[in-house]
Amino acid sequence: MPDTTKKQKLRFLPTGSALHRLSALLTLLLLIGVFAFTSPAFLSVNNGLTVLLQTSVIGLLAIGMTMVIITGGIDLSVGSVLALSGVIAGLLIKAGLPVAPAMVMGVVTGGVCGLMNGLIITKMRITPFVATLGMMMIARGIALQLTGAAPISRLGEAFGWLGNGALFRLVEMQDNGFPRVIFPGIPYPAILLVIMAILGAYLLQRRQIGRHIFSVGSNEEAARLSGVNVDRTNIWAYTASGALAGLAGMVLMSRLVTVQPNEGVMYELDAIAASVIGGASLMGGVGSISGSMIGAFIIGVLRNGLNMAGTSAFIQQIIIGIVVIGAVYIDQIRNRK
Amino acid sequence: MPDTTKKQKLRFLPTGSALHRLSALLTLLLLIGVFAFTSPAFLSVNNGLTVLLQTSVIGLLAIGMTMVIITGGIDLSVGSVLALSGVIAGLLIKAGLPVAPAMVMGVVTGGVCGLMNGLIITKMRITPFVATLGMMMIARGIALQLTGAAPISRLGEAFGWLGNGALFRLVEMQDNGFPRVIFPGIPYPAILLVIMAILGAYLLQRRQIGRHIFSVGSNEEAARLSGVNVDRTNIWAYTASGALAGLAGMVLMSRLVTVQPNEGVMYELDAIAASVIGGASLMGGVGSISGSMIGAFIIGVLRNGLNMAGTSAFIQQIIIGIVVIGAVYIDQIRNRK
Amino acid sequence: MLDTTHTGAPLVQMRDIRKQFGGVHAVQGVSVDLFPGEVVGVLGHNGAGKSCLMRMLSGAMSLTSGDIVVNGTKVELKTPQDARKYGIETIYQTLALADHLDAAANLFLGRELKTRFGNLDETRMHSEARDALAQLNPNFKNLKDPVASLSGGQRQVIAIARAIYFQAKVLIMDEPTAALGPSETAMVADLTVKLKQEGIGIFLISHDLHDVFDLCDRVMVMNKGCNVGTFKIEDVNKDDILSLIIKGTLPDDWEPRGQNT
Amino acid sequence: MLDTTHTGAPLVQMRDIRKQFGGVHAVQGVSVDLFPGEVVGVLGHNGAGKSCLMRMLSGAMSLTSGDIVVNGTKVELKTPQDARKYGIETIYQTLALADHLDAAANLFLGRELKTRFGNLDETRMHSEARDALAQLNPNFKNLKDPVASLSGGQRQVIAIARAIYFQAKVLIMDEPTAALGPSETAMVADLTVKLKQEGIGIFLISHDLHDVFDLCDRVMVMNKGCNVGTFKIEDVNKDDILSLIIKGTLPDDWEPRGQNT
Amino acid sequence: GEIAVIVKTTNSNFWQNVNKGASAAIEGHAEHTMTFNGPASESAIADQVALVENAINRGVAGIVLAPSDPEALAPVVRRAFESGIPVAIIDSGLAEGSEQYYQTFLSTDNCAAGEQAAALMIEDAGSEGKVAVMSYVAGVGSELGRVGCFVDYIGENSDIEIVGPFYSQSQMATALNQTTDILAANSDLIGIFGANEPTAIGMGRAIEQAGKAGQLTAIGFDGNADLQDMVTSGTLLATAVQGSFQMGELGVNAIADILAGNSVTDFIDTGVVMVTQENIDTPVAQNVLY
Ligand SMILES: Nc1ncnc2c1ncn2[C@@H]1O[C@H](COP(=O)(O)OP(=O)(O)OP(=O)(O)O)[C@@H](O)[C@H]1O
Ligand SMILES: Nc1ncnc2c1ncn2[C@@H]1O[C@H](COP(=O)(O)OP(=O)(O)OP(=O)(O)O)[C@@H](O)[C@H]1O
Ligand SMILES: O[C@@H]1[C@@H](O)[C@@H](O)CO[C@H]1O
Ligand SMILES: [Mg+2]
Ligand SMILES: [Mg+2]
Repeated sequence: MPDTTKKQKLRFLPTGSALHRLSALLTLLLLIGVFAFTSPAFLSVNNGLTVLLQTSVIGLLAIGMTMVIITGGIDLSVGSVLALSGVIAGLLIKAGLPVAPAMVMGVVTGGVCGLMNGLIITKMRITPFVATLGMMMIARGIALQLTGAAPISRLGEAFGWLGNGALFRLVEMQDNGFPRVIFPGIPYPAILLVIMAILGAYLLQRRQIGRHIFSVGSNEEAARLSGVNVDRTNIWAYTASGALAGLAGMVLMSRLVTVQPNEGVMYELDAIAASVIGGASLMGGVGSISGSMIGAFIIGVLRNGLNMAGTSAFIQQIIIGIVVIGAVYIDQIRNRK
Repeated sequence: MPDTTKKQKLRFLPTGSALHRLSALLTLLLLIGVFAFTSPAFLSVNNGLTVLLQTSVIGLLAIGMTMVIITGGIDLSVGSVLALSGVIAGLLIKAGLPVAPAMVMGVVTGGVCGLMNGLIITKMRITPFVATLGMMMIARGIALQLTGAAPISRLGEAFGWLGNGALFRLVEMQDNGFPRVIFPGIPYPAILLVIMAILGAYLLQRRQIGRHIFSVGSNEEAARLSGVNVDRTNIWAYTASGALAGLAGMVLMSRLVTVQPNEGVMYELDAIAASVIGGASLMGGVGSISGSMIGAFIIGVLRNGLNMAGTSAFIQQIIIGIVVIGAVYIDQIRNRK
Repeated sequence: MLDTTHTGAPLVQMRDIRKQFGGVHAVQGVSVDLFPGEVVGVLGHNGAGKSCLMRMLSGAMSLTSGDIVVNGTKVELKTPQDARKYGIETIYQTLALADHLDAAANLFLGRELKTRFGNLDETRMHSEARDALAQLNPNFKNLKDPVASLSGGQRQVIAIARAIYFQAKVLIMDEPTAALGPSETAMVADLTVKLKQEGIGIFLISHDLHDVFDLCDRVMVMNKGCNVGTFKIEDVNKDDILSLIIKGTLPDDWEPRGQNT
Repeated sequence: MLDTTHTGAPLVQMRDIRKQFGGVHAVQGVSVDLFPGEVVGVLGHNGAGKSCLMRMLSGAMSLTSGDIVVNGTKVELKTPQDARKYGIETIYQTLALADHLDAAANLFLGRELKTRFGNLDETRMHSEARDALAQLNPNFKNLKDPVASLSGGQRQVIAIARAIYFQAKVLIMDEPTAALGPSETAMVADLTVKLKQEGIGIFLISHDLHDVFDLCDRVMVMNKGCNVGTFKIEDVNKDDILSLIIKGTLPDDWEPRGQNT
Repeated sequence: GEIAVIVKTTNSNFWQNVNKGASAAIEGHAEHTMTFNGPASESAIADQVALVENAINRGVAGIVLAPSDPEALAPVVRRAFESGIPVAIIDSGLAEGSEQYYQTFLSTDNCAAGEQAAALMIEDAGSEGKVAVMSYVAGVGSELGRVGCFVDYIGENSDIEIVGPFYSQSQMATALNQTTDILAANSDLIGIFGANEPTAIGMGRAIEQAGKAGQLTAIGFDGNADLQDMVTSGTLLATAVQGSFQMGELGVNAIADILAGNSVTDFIDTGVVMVTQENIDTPVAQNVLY
């Protein structure tokens, strides 16, 4: 439910989900506290920036996923779309296009996949789960087919810039021939994430399209009878999710400096988990970008912190499963009061 | 909506979803027709039995999934639970337990995981997607941890009986010392599937628990106000789904004659797709076992037929994605009339 | 204003009931009781707290504070099943029907009839449902349609039939005739009289003062969550009630209008 | 029975409208028209087809056959937006509110007010909503709660406010006061009279014959999907109407009761 | 200090064997500890990059890395270098141009192993007919070399027609189903190659269940107990077994040496043994089997 107070300053946080954010934030701080104890290196500037960087891909996906979830839908295709967008960008670069326009085309590819999802869901009336499950297979198949499943490499220095560059980076050459990093800089992906999150929150909270997204998820029939263009609203949300998956693909592939057609498997689950931990309801009508960002960081910090603490990979899986349930549970008990 | 005609014979098919079944059946026949043309070996008795065998695991999962989907929920954990059940059975056999009781314990393990899902969903009020996503990670983590990710092999002849045995099998010894199969027999897994499907349909259509499952999915609040024990109903459905996943695990691991803790990844998606193709609605309140069985066979035939036709793995993915959407679409246009 | 005329013990006593949602005080210390064979009207403006009060008695809503006494024993009604155990049946304002099920399935939901083998006895449920619905609406034809496709009035008829089919001791009717046509409304009125004669106690929420004066023995008026008065129906007239509903007080010149007080 | 007394062109003409769901004939060849400044009551038993007929006019339901003419032009009303373009506003029997949004957001849903920069103008929407709701229910306090938590009557008030806020030419009210208390009902009646005076044409579905006789200029009665009679209100009395609703025919001895016919 | 062993995935027997080797090696270096980690699957390359980053951030003494992708891991290996952390690469190579950032490379020559399997196939099955290729995850480093060189070698040295490759995603049941279908659709198959452990096991089961054991030349890869049984029973003609234990063991030892100030060689071949019925009980084979 959107904020309706009289403050006229830009609000990114709907009051209705204030509790959600609070409890999710609590979980996040708790995790950070625990990890600060278990591994000394966890609370360093360096590692903080690394977490930012590592979370940016899931964060970007979670922005689009949140919009889709608020409409009462789901987008299982984001992981595959991310890969396909990367493949298209990579092939265009190989074909001679400069990096920047190729990356734009990558994002456009994502948007087109999302648009297809939206059209299948609204015009063919296929339930979102099935439509995006189909797209998940189709996009992955195309990505693998176009590349023969082989990574596209040697894309040049410039291709790695977006994913590996950082603002305010300071490096010094040492006497022993090894360089020393004084300040690692704020990674570009993190900056991109912040920009997109603010934009997403603005659209959801302050623009008509956002209001319509909430109304469609709350009661599609009521929205339709109220004159909301339900189809257009849904198509918009899926297209945004696809485009953000494309953008996430650019960031990820750039970080890897290669295009991996196999990358992004099961990312949809992380993105959905981030949204739900952040208070979004899979029944639709409820959710916020700020909450989802906290959700994404809970997952990111958890992965990072458990690694830093040297936890076995299997135990990690168990712990992550428990924390995902636990985070949503904390939210539940707070709400029940 | 359950059948309400006066026929008193046992009915496994609710009238409400008769249309669904019809259109799904149409899709299935269409696929069989196409593959009969593209690969000559497809329409043989032998291959028919193979398809039965290959589909039995997804079929068993789809029975439980259908019940869960009718309650308006979802069970993402079945693939992992299948693996964990196999691991428990395998370890017990290694510890000296005979195969039969070990397998029973495997099924029980699945049931316990399902029960946990049900309790988390009802008592902790965690949305099914999150609860079973958590269980998916936890069960997989435990399965890997218990085995150190290594397969459990040398479980003995008897372990392979359930998955590889067949009724009315005819084998002849050849001169060269190798056996020759005259009639491969009706695979035990297929027989098990038929029994469980009939049982599931009976419970859903003719017993109170089935009625309650439909009511909870149709309108949980109304069911509660009508005196339906909503929690018990949900717990029942998830436990059934877990136990069936355990059973599917026994069948699968027995087929492999090895316990693979890594097995079953993404099986939940196949099971969900089977249910939805068969007419179940992810909004709850609608679905049938017979429909889901047809859905499972659509997927099974597709995989088998594409393999037989030698289609590239990537193109296969694309085709499966399109067929999944297409099958649900055919259903849509039939319904709209 | 005191219920001294009643002989016998009350079926239900609600004492100092309160319900709060965050800052919203939906019900603020309401007490009311119900005797066998009596119809008590619960009146009040929209949002006065009538439905909340009744939902607490039917086990659908938890109380913030207060006591509920049924047949002289203090009870905890945590679920609708609890309330049913004490013979409390409810027609909810929201109807509470499972949209995908048909009329018979809804009528028997939670109390399905079974055959000897424990299977659902569809045949019997259908014939019983047909009879029960015909009592209220002889035109009812859509017995096998999912209730989602029924008209507002048809849905309400199912909800009413469900509450009266199972021998209740206490019946709560939350605006039972809001969506009904004139003849259906008349049938519900007849039924109410019949049930009352059988000794059932009835709480009737209604905005139709006409019905209220026809059917009720007593009325309780709520205003902004408070009970602003409980009266024998003979002691008040329409204007008194309207004044209570709207302003929360009786007209200044009021005195009991009944003969025998 | 012919509308010869009207001067000017009708706002809406519905001609031989039919609606079928599988084997169910919900509406069977109904014709009706509506003139500016006129209130036409649509009556009938539960399940008679009143809501279906009106939903076809409001663009919420497709027609099986028949024509709709608005201001002399045949129109296709495929979506609620289409109907709104012709100034047709509707209060649905099901209310059609988005549960998670608050009253103001629901009131302006689909027609949000915006600032100069295209942002949502929450301040203005809230103050407008407050005024619009106060017109119907001065007690309305829960402006910022999601409408899911409102009482049945409060929800209905929002649905009514939404339909009248935007200058309609044709207003369809499907049992608008079913859940309303007496004072709220009176306010809706006053409003109806005011709108009528402004030249708006109104279709009013209601089961309350009292209201119907107070407010309507003409009535149309449906029985099992058919129009069984359209009358000037002066020509019929309560018993005539009841006979039409229940039996589908006028009393045998009927003749127009009005003076000037 | 801590030596971080980061592999392509922890969820596989092969890599757990590397873990065993590494654990055995660390016993001999009391001054060091060992951690073992990897993503959930071999195609989750970004996750592996994150693991290496985390190791660098927590200031480990050295890293043993099995890169899932030659290029994608190059930037982090360079970061390790910039942070003064020695790196030993195992199993699959890193892209050209990164040689100065790591200290040693220990591997089976996957391409050579693929060619060896191909040669054996031609030798046993003849140089005409159809051979099916059952692969695992498309495009991962070891697969490119192993399956790529197998196919190329067959193409260059025989008239054999290749069916596939089919990808099991390293899921045994998928391999079983795929092989069953392939066998049914191609009754004239003369040979079949299963390119890693779960795939080879699933393939072997399918052959046994179709009653075709011994009727075609089947060659597997890797060497757990099931595969050993299949070689003994004749279902598989041979299985190519890598020194996975050795990779872990020698990798950790190499890092320990570097940390102790000793120099190490650039490349260590951990070898591959073609295990057959004849040599299965010999020490050469037993040394690599697990
Ligand atoms: N979507 C639908 N599918 C099938 N039948 C329907 C559907 N909608 C309405 N009907 C049927 O059409 C008939 C007319 O329904 P309608 O809602 O128009 O009645 P109504 O006159 O408005 O009744 P009420 O006074 O109870 O609101 C009913 O028999 C109903 O069951
Ligand atoms: N779940 C809830 N959360 C918050 N407030 C609620 C909730 N349920 C009811 N309320 C509030 O409690 C008050 C009383 O509601 P209630 O439904 O009891 O009114 P009512 O007297 O039945 O009105 P009506 O005649 O309109 O049905 C209302 O102001 C409503 O907004
Ligand atoms: O050598 C390969 C590894 O690279 C990995 O892909 C798993 O299977 C083994 O056979
Ligand atoms: Mg109420
Ligand atoms: Mg109606």
